[in-house]
Amino acid sequence: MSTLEQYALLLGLTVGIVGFVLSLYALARAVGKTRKEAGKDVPASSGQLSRDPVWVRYHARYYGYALLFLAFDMEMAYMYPWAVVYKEVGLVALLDMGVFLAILFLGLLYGWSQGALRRQ
Amino acid sequence: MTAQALFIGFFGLAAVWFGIVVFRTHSMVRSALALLFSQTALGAMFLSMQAEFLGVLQIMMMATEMSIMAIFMVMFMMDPGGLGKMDMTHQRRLSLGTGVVAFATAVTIALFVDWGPITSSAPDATQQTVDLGLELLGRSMLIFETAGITILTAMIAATAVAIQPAAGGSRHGR
Amino acid sequence: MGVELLIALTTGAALFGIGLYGALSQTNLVMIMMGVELILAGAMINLVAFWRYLHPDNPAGQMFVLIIMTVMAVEMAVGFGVAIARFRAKGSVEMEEATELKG
Amino acid sequence: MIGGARQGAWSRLRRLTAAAMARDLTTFVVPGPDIAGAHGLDIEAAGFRLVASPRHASVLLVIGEIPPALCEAAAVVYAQMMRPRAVLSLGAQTRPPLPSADITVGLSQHELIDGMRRIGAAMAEGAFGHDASVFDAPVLRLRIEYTCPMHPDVVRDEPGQCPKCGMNLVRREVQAGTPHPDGHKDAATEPAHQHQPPSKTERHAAGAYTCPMHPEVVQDGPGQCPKCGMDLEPREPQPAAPHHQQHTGHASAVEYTCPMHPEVVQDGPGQCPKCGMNLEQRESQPAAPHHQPHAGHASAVEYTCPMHPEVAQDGPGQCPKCGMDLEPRESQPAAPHHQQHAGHASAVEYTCPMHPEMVQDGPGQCPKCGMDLEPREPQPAASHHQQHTGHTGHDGHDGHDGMNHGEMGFMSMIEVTKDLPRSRDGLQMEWVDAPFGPYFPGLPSGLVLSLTLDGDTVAAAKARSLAAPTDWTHPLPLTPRAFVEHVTNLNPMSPLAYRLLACRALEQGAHVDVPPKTTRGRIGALERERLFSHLGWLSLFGRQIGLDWLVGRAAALQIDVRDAECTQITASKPAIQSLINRLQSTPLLRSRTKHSGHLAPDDALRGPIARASGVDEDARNTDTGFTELGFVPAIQQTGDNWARLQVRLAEIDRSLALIEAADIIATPETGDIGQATGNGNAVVETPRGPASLQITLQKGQVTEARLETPSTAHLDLIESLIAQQGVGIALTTVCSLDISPWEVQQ
Amino acid sequence: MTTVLLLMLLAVGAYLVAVIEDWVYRGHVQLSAPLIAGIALLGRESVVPRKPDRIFFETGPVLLLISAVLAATVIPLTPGLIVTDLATGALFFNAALVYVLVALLMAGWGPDGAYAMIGGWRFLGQLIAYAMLIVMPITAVAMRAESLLTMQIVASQSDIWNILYQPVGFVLFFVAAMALAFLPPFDLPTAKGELAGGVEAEYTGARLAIFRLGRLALVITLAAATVTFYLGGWHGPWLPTWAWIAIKILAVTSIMLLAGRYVPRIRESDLLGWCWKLGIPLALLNIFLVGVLALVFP
Repeated sequence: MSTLEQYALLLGLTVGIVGFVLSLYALARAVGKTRKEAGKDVPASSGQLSRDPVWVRYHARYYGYALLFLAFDMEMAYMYPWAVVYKEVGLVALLDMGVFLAILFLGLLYGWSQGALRRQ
Repeated sequence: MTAQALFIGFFGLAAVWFGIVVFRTHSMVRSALALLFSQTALGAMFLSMQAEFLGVLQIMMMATEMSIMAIFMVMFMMDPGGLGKMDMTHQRRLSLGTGVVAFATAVTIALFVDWGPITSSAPDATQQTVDLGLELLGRSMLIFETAGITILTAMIAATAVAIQPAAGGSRHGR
Repeated sequence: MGVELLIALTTGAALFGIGLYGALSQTNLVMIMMGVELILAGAMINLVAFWRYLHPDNPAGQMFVLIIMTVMAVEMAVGFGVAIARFRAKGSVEMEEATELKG
Repeated sequence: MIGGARQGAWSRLRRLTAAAMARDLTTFVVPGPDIAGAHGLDIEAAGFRLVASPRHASVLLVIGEIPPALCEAAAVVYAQMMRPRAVLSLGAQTRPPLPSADITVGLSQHELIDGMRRIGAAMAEGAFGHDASVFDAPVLRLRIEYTCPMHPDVVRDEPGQCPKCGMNLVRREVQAGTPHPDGHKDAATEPAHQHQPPSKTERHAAGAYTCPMHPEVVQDGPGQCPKCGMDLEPREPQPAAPHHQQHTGHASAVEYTCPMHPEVVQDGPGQCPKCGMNLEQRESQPAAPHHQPHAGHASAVEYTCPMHPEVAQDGPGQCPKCGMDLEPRESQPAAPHHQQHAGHASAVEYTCPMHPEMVQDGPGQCPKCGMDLEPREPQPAASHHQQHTGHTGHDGHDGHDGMNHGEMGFMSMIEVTKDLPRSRDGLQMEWVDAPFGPYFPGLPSGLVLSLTLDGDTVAAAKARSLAAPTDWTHPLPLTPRAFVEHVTNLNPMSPLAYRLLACRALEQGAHVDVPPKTTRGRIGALERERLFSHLGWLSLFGRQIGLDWLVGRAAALQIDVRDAECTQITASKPAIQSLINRLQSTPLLRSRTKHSGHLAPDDALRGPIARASGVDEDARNTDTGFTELGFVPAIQQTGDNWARLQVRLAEIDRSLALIEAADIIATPETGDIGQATGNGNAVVETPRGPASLQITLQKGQVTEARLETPSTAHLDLIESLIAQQGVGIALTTVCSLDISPWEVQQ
Repeated sequence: MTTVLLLMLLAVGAYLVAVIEDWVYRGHVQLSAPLIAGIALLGRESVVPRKPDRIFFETGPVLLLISAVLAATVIPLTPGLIVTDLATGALFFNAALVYVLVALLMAGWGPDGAYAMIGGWRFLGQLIAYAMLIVMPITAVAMRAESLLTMQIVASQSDIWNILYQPVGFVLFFVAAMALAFLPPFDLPTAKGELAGGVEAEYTGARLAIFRLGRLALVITLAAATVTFYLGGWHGPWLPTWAWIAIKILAVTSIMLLAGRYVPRIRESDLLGWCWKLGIPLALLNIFLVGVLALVFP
């Protein structure tokens, strides 16, 4: 199977799953349709109807981690190709990546020291 | 080969469509996830162009980055749910004009520049990764290390600007 | 033969245009960053297309794309950092209200 | 057919699903699994599958008689269950607003198993039916009302103008407690259910911290003043009355209020903390209405067929003509929003969607951008602004195109966020009100935590009990025997301790002496109840922190010891001790509970909670019956969640030892009081702490009684205890207090 | 053909996961329980909350299922039995599973309910914690195999399994995989005792069935990946290859499901702290150790 055919297969699988889900919904629909009743469609909150919208500015307490993660995550882009040729290149590769990771780790340590790694 | 063009075109359209949705929807989470799916479609385009490593990497990286973008949108936009349907733009005519002109210019260049011989075959996907790895450790080594420095700078800058030092330290970790 | 290249470049141009529109028209720092992301995405698709159809044997083309991805991540990290700092100081990340930045 | 059947005739597919649903009975328990355990019921052993959300349940299991407030909450739960849904009631008939139970059985395990079989059979046979009725209860009804932003006392059923100031009334959704539209009057009679979460400003007004320089800065927790950065100082909390009422007592007759946010009221001029508009001056006593409000329109929402408008009824249902589902509408033909302006039609003006400052009388193009001008009605300066606050829940769906910014021009975010309370990290986010309870899986059933959440952190909390009787003394006077039964039934979580309390109070009042053997039997019973109650708490605690094995194990042991004799308890001793040992060595449990929910030693602490904070206070210390048996209280010093867990585990151990030492368990019974007259005063260390009862006996009748319970004191701790904690740890903390909502005195 | 086979195996696997989950929960095995529960879900109503983000609400469960199934396509079951032997298989596996996050964000934001929304955003924090611990150990695995091809990765473990070659990486990956599948004790987005179901709470009927199916497929996919990356895939003495892989996958699944019963739910701030302050340094150490090992014993 050529690579492009493999991608086409993955795409086909995606479409197939959507089709499967839709047919399952159709089956469930054949059992009957949902009856509209008072209070039924209000999001469940353990015995009280809470109709207030909750889509407001949400305070995520992990933004310190998120900032570091955004930058740190990029390291993966370089590590995968590096890992593949690692044995072939040998010690140089270890040193190269060692320097790279050491640089990144410095950033992590800085963030840690400044309190980015905590619940804000 | 036409199949390839078809796929590139399809995902290109999807990328552009989601790109437009980014600025047309009122819901900020929708906006961020539209950008995510625009980038995912872009990744699928890379795949269609047989740049497998880049495509998969794009699909993976953008999912996390744009999800984080979504949470920052929700934190800092006035009405993240888009319930108020408020307008968040200014100088729209000017911007629209600039955008259209930029698009037209780029397309004109793309159309009228002689790109020279087109190569139809791409290296094997496995080979690409190996080549990229060797490039990384060979000629582009300095670029690679510079990228590391850049990331370090970004981490330090972001932390220094955004994080308030712990007050007293007593609440640390609670 | 070059039709794939053209499609890719057109897509890149379109994303660039949309991104430019967004970056100019949005009033919120985070939304402006989305525009910038789209501009970079447009550049990225162009680079991949050039690599694929002009110099497929040269991995430096892919290296370029990696660097742009890095730039995207870095831009986001710093941008969000600035957004948090501004929000903490001013209670807003609206650029219209960032008058002191404009001088 | 079951009451909550799905509409439709039987088909093969439906038969198949009904058979499956009959064998997969997911159940939601009201008041809760903790009450089920207290009654000795093992629901999962009976074949049900417990679920955390009513959405996933097909059977509503009602255990025993439940108070009216909880009954209404149960109706909400029932409404949120998916059809086909059934009600299985144990021990009592269901009361409205709940529908009548499909199956009613007695309150015991074998009756529960029998009920499970019968409800399964009913589900298989009656999951679908032709005339499935719509469930509707007053508590579920949604009412649209219109209120004046300036004058909150002006409430109308239809859009219109405020009779006082002429502003457009603003649409809002309220829960209709009764079919009648004047729900704001009912609010006084049914406070628990008419309760609307206080608006944000009101909440700030009720807050406890304020800036010494800027008295208008008020928030619930400590922090810095957003204006000057000074540390906020605590102040006396004020009742969360609407702001304008609070200020009527002020000396100055003039106050300043936001035209858009009437709840924003302050003494001096300034900007609205919500929208940043300049506050407007007004007299603090609202001027009398200029003319009478429209009062004649009674019915709030009626249901009508989309195809046959002549069909109208009060509740949802189907159209008798075509069978379509009826849709709600306001009973007055919905006046279009603009109708109020019919009187001055010429006043329509045209404006550019992009450049709101371009306004002219007739249609045309915008001189700036060339777009077609759009018609709009000239409105008071502020009203366009309203759309921007849509996310606070008032409108935003009212059909404005979202582009006219009115005179505000650009909507300033600085102004919006300026006076919002700041979190610890200095970011001003919006707060959300989320109710946790009364049927929350990780909390004692009947307890309602109204959390104001800043992200997933608790910014402010309010705790109240829906299970507590408003006046438990109302059946008085009672005969001693009846009084003992009445007190026993007060708290299903620890009936025997209450029984003992009543007996002791009576005996003291009548000066009856108790033989030593009875005392020992009572000690055995009390300690068995402590064991039983702590095991039940462990089960709840396990449910809260997601420790699955503990949930089932502790519940099973709890049922084992419930009515056990001494020998049986001795038999289950190894199992209980191995549970304790296993819990002590559970990985991560210590780090999860240590250093959170810290309580300093304080007079407000009672029972195990006080002892976890190092207070050596136990009613058993002074009880000779206990000291003779060698009782020593269990004390921990740190006062955090871990210490409370440790104290309870140690108490389980001690209770086992005490029961062995007493070697007899006897249910407390009151002796013959005769025609005694006097005052009795008794204290019993219940599993949750010392409860005291004072009674007055008049000729052998109990005429007055006063009860003090530990949970009443502990309920008030919650608010400050969980502020600024994450939701998860806040709930763990509340759970660790082991409050029994049933014994809370209101 | 292999696709159909894999889908069938995935379905069977998901079913077995459901049976195991039921066994862990109830204490006795009942083979028909998941089937009955599934049919029962189809028979129940499925409601859409009022004023939701309808697109997100509907997409969430489907995307969860899609990402789990696509991730499974790069897992080799026996020599030659793999759906798409992508050149970047190990990376693609990551890429597909990141969309679990997107699915949960959508499912959390969609219904406009407080419990669901908190659950969704919590999972983003969870991803920030576990994501590096998924990718970094896989990098170390790829170093040994000199390839991102999953087939090669299995082949590289023919003499000694990665669980012995890089035990630190295995532990990190296993824990991170449990966090990815939001299994207890990492069930922060769907916590029963904290959010009354959280993200899952608003889904009912057929939509809930899809959500749960996606979750089951995710668990079996992650178990299969653990086997592929660390437990030598189909390698093993005496038994045929298919038997080995089946045994290993079921064993890993059982451990994953059982572990959560005996550990309390982890707090999000603890999870983030441990993963970043302990996990990432350990993952880097693991890479370094593998690097040295690879140079010393080529």
